[in-house]
Amino acid sequence: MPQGPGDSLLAVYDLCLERGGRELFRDLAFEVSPGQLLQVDGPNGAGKTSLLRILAGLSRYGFSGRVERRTPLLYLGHHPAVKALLTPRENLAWHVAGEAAYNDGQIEEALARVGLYGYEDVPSHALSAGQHRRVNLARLYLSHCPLWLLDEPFTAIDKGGVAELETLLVEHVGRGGAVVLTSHQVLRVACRVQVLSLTEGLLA
Amino acid sequence: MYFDSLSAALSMDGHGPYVWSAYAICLVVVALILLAPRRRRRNILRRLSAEQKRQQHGQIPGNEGK
Amino acid sequence: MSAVAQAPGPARFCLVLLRRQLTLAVRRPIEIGNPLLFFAMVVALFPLGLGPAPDQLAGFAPGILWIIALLSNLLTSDTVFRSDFEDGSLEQLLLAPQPLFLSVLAYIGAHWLLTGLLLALVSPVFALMLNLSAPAVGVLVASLLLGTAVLSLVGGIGAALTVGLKRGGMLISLLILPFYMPVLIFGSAAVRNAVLGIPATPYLAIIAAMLCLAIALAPLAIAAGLRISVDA
Amino acid sequence: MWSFFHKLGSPPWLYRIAGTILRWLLPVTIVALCVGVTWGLLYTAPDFRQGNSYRIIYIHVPAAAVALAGYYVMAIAGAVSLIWKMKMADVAMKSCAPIGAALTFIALVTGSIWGKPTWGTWWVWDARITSMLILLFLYLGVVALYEAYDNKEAAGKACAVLTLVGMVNIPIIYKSVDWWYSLHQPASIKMTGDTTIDPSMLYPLLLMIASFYALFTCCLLMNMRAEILEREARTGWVKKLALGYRS
Repeated sequence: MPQGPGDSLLAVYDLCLERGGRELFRDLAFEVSPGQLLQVDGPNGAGKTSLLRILAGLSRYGFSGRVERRTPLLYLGHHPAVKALLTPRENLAWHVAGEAAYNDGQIEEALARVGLYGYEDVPSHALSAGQHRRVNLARLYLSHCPLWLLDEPFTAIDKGGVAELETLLVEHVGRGGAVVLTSHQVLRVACRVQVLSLTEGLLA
Repeated sequence: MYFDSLSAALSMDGHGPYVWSAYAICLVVVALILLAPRRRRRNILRRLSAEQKRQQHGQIPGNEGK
Repeated sequence: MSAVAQAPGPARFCLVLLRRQLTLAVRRPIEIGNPLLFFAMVVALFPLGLGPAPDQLAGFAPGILWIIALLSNLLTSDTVFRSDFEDGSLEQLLLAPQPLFLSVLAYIGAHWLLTGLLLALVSPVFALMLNLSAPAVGVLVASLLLGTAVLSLVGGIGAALTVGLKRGGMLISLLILPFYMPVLIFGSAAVRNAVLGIPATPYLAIIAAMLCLAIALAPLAIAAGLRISVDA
Repeated sequence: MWSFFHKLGSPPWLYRIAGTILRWLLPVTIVALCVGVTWGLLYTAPDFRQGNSYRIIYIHVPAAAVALAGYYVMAIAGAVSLIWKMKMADVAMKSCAPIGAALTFIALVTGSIWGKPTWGTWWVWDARITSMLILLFLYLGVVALYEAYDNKEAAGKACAVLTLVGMVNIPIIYKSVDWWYSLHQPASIKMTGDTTIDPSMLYPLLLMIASFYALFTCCLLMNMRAEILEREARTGWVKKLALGYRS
């Protein structure tokens, strides 16, 4: 897909973050363009989650620098945002992120793709933590947002699920979307993965 | 001076206890709000200067730059 | 990319949220019942504390009923955003493309439907238990309907500001009780006027005016409070 | 003009200028307070109705007036910190709350003590007193909310929102309590009559009001200096300052 430097989905300028008198990162500057898969890496406490929250717009102070968001984005945080009293179907249909109204067919298909076929109408409190994560990941199959910000998406997901998720990421990037994710795992995907190390900067 | 004597000023025709206690309470509170920030500022400075001295004498490598 | 699906408009999104909140509440009915039970039990406390003399109780009834309504509202305000904060839904709500100050109205609306409206509907029973004169009952219901909506909106501000705190329960009372006082004053005054046979509409009109002001301003404060709490 | 605002946002500059102001304002305030108190206590004639107990007016009225004004200072600082994200406005807002609470407390306690010889009771549920009590709760609420947050930056923002909500509500609270009071009982006790105050009483009162405003300013600046130091403890200029500090 042809792309100029102007049509990036997200641009970050001079980002510095300090927490509790300690500098986590400084002068971070990068752009996320369509077709890019960016993995944020760094040891625990390096500020990966903080960075993602800043990118998403949930953190609005405590840092200096500028973030330009040029497109709707989908952010998946540590918490699955799944209500135990609602069924997976209701959780997706009435989701508070308010992206779009999905019909039953779309929701069933998405749930089937995350391996929750047959669980659509079971109350979520009967599901395991990993299944809650999967309900949350089903949003990725439904979403039309070009930019995904995923915070530790592989947590509590089994091997098969990880492989499927990796395929999905490649598909999304191939469609001209972009993904920023934090993970300690090495991604086994069939496309180029850029690594942003918070301690060492942008690596190839 | 309106009052003839010190005792007259103290008693104020029976209203003395009220008036003087009101002023005393006011004095205490005003003193508190004036002295508290002063003490706080001094404590911070003392703590910071002690921290710096410890760092200088302790010679902890890599800590000077912080 | 495929055709981008349109995000639902603010009004539709509010309805979705309202439906979601109400479904959540209905699936845990005890949460709906608790404020009502609280109301009933505290009503029973007052005759025990003040003595069972009917005239005396009737004199205090407007104030008693209003104070209990206020307290039960206060106790439930803390929970408006808490579970959503804990499971991460609140983050997603903040990122939603719809304006946050409209979305929070759905939360407040659900809270009012589940506490204020129900309290107002059951209040005649308790009014009769406290010997409130019959003509005043209608005014009581009307004043509770309007007043508890103000309470829910103001309580929402307190809830939004304290939702990120581990121990918000006690703090929220300290924060919002001062703002509850005008509602209490006019609400009980309306009922008292009705007992005395004086027209109560001026007071009801004032509460309605406060409701208008609260609907206009409280959502902004709630939205700001939520953004701060999620950020902290 | 803009450079002034820019400077106002700079912690070292503000710290220094506050120190300079305090160096002369604090002695002036204390002298003015002493003069005013002595004047009011010893050199004015007693009120012909209330006798000597009226002398409490010289601390009661200034404290009440400044306590109310302090809330507006706090609200304005809160608005500035929310809108322009000015950190020093946040510092100012945070520093206002304890002073305002203390002054409100003084006004309430002295009023209560004044009430005993005048009305024969320590407390009446009069409109003014009740709304002052609520003002105290509002101040304490801000202090409590600030302390409850671990993240002080978030605490400042949350308090600013709360203060602004309070700002909208103060007139409502005041009016409601006023009407509520007039509903209950005839206004047998009036604190502010139309009685023209004698100049011999007015001048010390004006002096005391001015001194209390100065006192508020002094306390505010001192609190702000301490707060600035605490927040900027990691920066170079504070370290240099601390190095020069002899304990």
